[in-house]
Amino acid sequence: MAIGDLAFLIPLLPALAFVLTFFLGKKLPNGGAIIPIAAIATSFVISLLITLNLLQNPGEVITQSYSWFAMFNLGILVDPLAAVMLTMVTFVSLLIHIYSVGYMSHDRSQSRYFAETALFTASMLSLILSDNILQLFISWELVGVCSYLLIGFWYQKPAAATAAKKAFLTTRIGDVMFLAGIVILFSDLFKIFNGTIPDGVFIMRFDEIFAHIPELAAMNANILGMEVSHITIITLLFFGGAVGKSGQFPLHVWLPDAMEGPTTVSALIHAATMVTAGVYLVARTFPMFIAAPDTLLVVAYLGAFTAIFAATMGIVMNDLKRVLAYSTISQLGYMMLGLGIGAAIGAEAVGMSIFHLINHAFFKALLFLCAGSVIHAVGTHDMRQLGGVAKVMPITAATMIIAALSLAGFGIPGTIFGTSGFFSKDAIIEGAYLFGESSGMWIPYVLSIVAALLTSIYIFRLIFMTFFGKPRTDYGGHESHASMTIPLSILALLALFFGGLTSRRFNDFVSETFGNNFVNMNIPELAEMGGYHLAAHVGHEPVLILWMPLIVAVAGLLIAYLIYGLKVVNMDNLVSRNNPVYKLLYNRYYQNAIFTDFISVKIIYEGFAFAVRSIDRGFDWVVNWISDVTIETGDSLRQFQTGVIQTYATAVVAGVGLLIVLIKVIMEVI
Amino acid sequence: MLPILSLIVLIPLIFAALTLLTKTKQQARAMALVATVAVLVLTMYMYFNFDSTIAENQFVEMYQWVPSLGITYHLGVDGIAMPLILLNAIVLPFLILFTWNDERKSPNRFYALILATEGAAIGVFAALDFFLFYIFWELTLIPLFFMVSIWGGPNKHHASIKFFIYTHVASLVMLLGIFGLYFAAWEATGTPSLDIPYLLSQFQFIESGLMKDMIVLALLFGFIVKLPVFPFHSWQPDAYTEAPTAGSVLFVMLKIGGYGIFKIVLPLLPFTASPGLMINILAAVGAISIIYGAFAALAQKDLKRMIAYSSVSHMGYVTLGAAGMVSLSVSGAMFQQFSHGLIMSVMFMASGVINSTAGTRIMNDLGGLAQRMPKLAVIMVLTFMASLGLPGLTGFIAEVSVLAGSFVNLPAYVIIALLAIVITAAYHLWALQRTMFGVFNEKLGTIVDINGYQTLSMGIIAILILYFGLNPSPVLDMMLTNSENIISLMAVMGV
Amino acid sequence: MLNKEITFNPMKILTSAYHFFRPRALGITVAFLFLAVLMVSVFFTSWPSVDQLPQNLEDPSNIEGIGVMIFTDFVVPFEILSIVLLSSMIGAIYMAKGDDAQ
Amino acid sequence: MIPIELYVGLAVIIFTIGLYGFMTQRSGIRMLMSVELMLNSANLNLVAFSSYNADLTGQVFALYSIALAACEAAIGFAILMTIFRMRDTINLDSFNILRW
Repeated sequence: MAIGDLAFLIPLLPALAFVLTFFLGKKLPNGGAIIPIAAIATSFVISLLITLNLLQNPGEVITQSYSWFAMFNLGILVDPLAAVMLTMVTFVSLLIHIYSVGYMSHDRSQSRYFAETALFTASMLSLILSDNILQLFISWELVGVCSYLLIGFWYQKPAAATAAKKAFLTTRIGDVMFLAGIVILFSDLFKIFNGTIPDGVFIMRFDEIFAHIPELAAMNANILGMEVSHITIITLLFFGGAVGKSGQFPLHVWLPDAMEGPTTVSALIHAATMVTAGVYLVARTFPMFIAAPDTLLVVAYLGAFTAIFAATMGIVMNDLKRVLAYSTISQLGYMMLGLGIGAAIGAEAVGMSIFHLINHAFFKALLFLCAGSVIHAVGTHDMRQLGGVAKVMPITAATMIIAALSLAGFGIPGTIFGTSGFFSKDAIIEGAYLFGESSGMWIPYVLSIVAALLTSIYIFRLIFMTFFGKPRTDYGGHESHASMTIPLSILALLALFFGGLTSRRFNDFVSETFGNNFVNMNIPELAEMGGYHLAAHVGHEPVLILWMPLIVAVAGLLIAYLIYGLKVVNMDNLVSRNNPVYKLLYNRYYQNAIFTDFISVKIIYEGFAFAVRSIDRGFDWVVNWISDVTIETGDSLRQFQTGVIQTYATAVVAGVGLLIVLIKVIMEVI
Repeated sequence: MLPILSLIVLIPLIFAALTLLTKTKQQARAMALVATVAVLVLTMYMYFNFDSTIAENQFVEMYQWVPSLGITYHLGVDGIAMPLILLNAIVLPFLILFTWNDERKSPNRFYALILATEGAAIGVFAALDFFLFYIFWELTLIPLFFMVSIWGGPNKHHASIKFFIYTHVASLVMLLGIFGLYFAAWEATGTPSLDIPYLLSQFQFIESGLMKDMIVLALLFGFIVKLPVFPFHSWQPDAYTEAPTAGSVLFVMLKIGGYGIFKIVLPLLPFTASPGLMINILAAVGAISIIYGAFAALAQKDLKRMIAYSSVSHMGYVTLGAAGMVSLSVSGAMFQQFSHGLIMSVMFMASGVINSTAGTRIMNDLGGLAQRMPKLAVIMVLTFMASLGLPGLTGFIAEVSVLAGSFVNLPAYVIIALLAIVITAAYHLWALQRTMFGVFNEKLGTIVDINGYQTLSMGIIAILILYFGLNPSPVLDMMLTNSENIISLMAVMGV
Repeated sequence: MLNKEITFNPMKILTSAYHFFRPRALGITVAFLFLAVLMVSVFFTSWPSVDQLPQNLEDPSNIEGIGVMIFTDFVVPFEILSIVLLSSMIGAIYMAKGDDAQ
Repeated sequence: MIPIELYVGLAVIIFTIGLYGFMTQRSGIRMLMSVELMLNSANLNLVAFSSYNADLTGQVFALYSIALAACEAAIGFAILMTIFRMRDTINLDSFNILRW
């Protein structure tokens, strides 16, 4: 039996763990944490074996499809792209689960926590494994609902319940776009098949979709006077879904609020499961994107913009977790940028982006878990109350600094010495340079470089404010338990070395996704169809460009050190409510006021909903009016009913007389 | 062979009469449970002997009744009726269990009315003769009227009379449509017949295009008021809200409006003088209902009223899917009826429990109930998720089939419907937040969780929601067969 | 009474006429209109009739004929009528008797 | 031979008188008398047509109608007596219990 036959177990085991933990967890120690840990560990082993097998035999893509209903199917697809994602998700999720045993040990609803995280992991794994777009959407939604449950884990807190709702609704906007894309895709394929789909053909399967890209590209819709290809519309809608899930501007608003859940949940969301789904979606359907002339440009620009936009807010946040949240948004922007520049460099963009995704998962999970460790120990997440934590929690501090270095991208170009984040981020920035070179559009590159500088500043601001200097308040605290520090150390090792060790082969491996026997796409050909001309070669940039990411990273470190370590600059004037820029950033560009207070409450709720309610009362009024009129008419006609027989007799006589006359007249006329 | 359909229709009706004679609550509920379980057993037997690969009527029983007028006693089920009978048969025993320990006045009449509604509703689904169809159709009104006006809320008289008159007027218009069909066919062929399949096949031979349009419009009016969809929904929020919990559940079990559309209107549609117009009417009504119901639900303060409006929104998918004219969308619309019945019954049960324990349904006065009612919270979150169309639950299958299928022919309407999805999610989540989550409102006093009977009944229906969401084929296959049959008619006419 | 002076007071006559007609105005109008309609119908309709009335000089009475008809052709209505008469008499007596019997 | 129109015309006049009485009189007894008048005008018609068509059926029914009139009168007077006992009046204007 090949290991691939066990692939279906990867999401199934955590799903079973969910059921078991949900019903039995309360009776077991630690809320039954052992069940999901064991399940995910098994999934991890299976994923790792499959990945290793794929590394040796790149052609052995696992595909299994079963008819579900109508022309839809459920199935499994494990190609290099899915395999690396599976391994990463199971691994990071496993570590987070182990860490959670210590972190959640004081919570009364532990079993619910572990059940929900198990389901969360299962949905994400199912999303990665999907061999068709509908199943992907289903898992996608399940991921969303699990995040809803987990962000609102402490539902007694109104803030948590609100944040959960906001997260679900904001991502739901993206989901609707994604669904619209699927609906349009379905109807297009339905038309391509002329409405008769042969038995055994599942039109939502990726290979089926990719096989019809030329026909899709040939279909045009007229929108506002512009001829737009259907594939552009579909991919834009798909990207809309990714924008929601991956927290890209302008649907990023839910991510910082999502910090209301336990810190481990934040780690799961930000590193392993949820936010990467959007990037994965674009990577998975990359053949469609590359055939869409304008979508990839949108992806690139929006990614670059989000990277810098979120970084500016990260600089001013005082909440430990919020800084990390904005950092995630910013890094996701990089990943999207990485995909967007596929317009210039083809399928390699997917490799770069996924590489960054995986490295990011390591160092971001590490950052969150470290932050969780600090919060767990000192009981606050306001950086202004912290300081000098490194003395109390040396392991946490050391691992967090490693994570920060990795996030900021420290490493020496041209060698294998460097943190994981360096290799992946550097590659994306260089890709952006190449993109600018081949297309003449330099904005993504500039934005990405500035964002790198800001990244370095905010993360070292966090480090200096939290771990160095003197304690600003009397917080107490101690180093965390081993069940928490061991996952930290493992992640720290990966954040340091994973990138360097795998950077050579990773890209090639993932790029095989599109050349294998399952889809067998010719990316350059598709790019030609979309109107791109792929750059011939990667890697002959000027030396300055190669060193640029490191230079800005070091510059950011120095700036942060000068301001927050040595305090040579007095920030009090700058950091005040009177400074409009600071105020704008601190209020997060007033997005809460705009999105929540204005659009949701004022326009949707008080505007539309109340308008519809008034209209509805109008309809009700009409219905009641009809009945009132009927009653009143009857009431007035009742007056004729005097009850005196003579009146009735008179009426009868008069009626008979009239009838006679009428009959007579009618007879005459006829 | 066993006259199984007659048994399924008559058992509840006979037991309803017998239940009236009982004296105590214990006897009445036992009687009701026996009857509903008997129906469930018979229906399961029928379901397992049902051939879902053919679109013909099965288990047919036919006897002459009034030959001079062409009235026959003709029963039979096809893939449109079978899932709805199944839905009624499944939910009703659990509804009885749900009310097992409730205290109310004259329980014998209460259970008798439940059984009468079940019998009448199944009668509508099983009838293959317009005479029987109309008798059962009107028969559903009476028990529900009394259900609302005896055990209803504070505004029960207004609501019950409004419901009765509104839907009765619609039924009369529908009756006019039936008469039109009956007499036109009588004139054309010379023999009177009220047989539904026969009349449906005779419709195309009616000469006057105007006549055909009027017939279909009259029938359609009767059906969409029963559904109900915008703009004929205004009886529904009142009736659903004022009805007792069991009454509300019976209301959502009563899928006769949608059934009529699939069974009677859709086969006629291609032969009308202006099928395009009809399709656009159906689709517009559906799309507007979806978004209108969603917004109206968002503005509600009463939990049950919100659920009632969400029902308007969900019913929009039925007409939109029916108008989609693709077998996927039509069967999705049929599945929406099935799924909506399951989901709404649990939602109404949940709101009934909240009302009876907390003493109010105004959402702003509730809050944090999940801390005191964890079992209810789990079930309620699950059903609310199903109602907002979460994948893996029945609502999603229906919605995605309707949306994807209808987009082929009606893109503009589907886009309107898509816009409503976010609103749908918003009001469901907001309702959950205000009732279940947040700080517990101490003013509510002591709150105890749902009892064993309630947990059992709601839990099992919730599990069914999950089961049919993951594996819709047991009911979706027969719907697909039938909708393909309908669509092939369209193809013949080139619509 | 005899010495009562007979005076002619047109105002009084008009007043009394008014008081006579005012409550009866509707009835009188309807009755006259009805009469007019019926009269017109009666005199402008050609009624079927035999040319010559049958005359049996020996026995001008038709009692016998009527009696035969009642007990042959119309015996069933006759019997019914008898029951109606009986029951109406009983009813009338019962109602007229009043409560004093008890 | 007297034309039949005259008989019918006489019946019409009698009927109208009865009608007038029924419509305007308030006393129950007078109303009953008016009803009798109307019945008799009908009887007149019956007899007249019976003679002029040489068919005895009409006269038979005239007899029946007289008998029925007796029934009606008996019941009517009994009702009036009851009414009189209840209200001390037979003025039917004050009886509008048939009013809705």
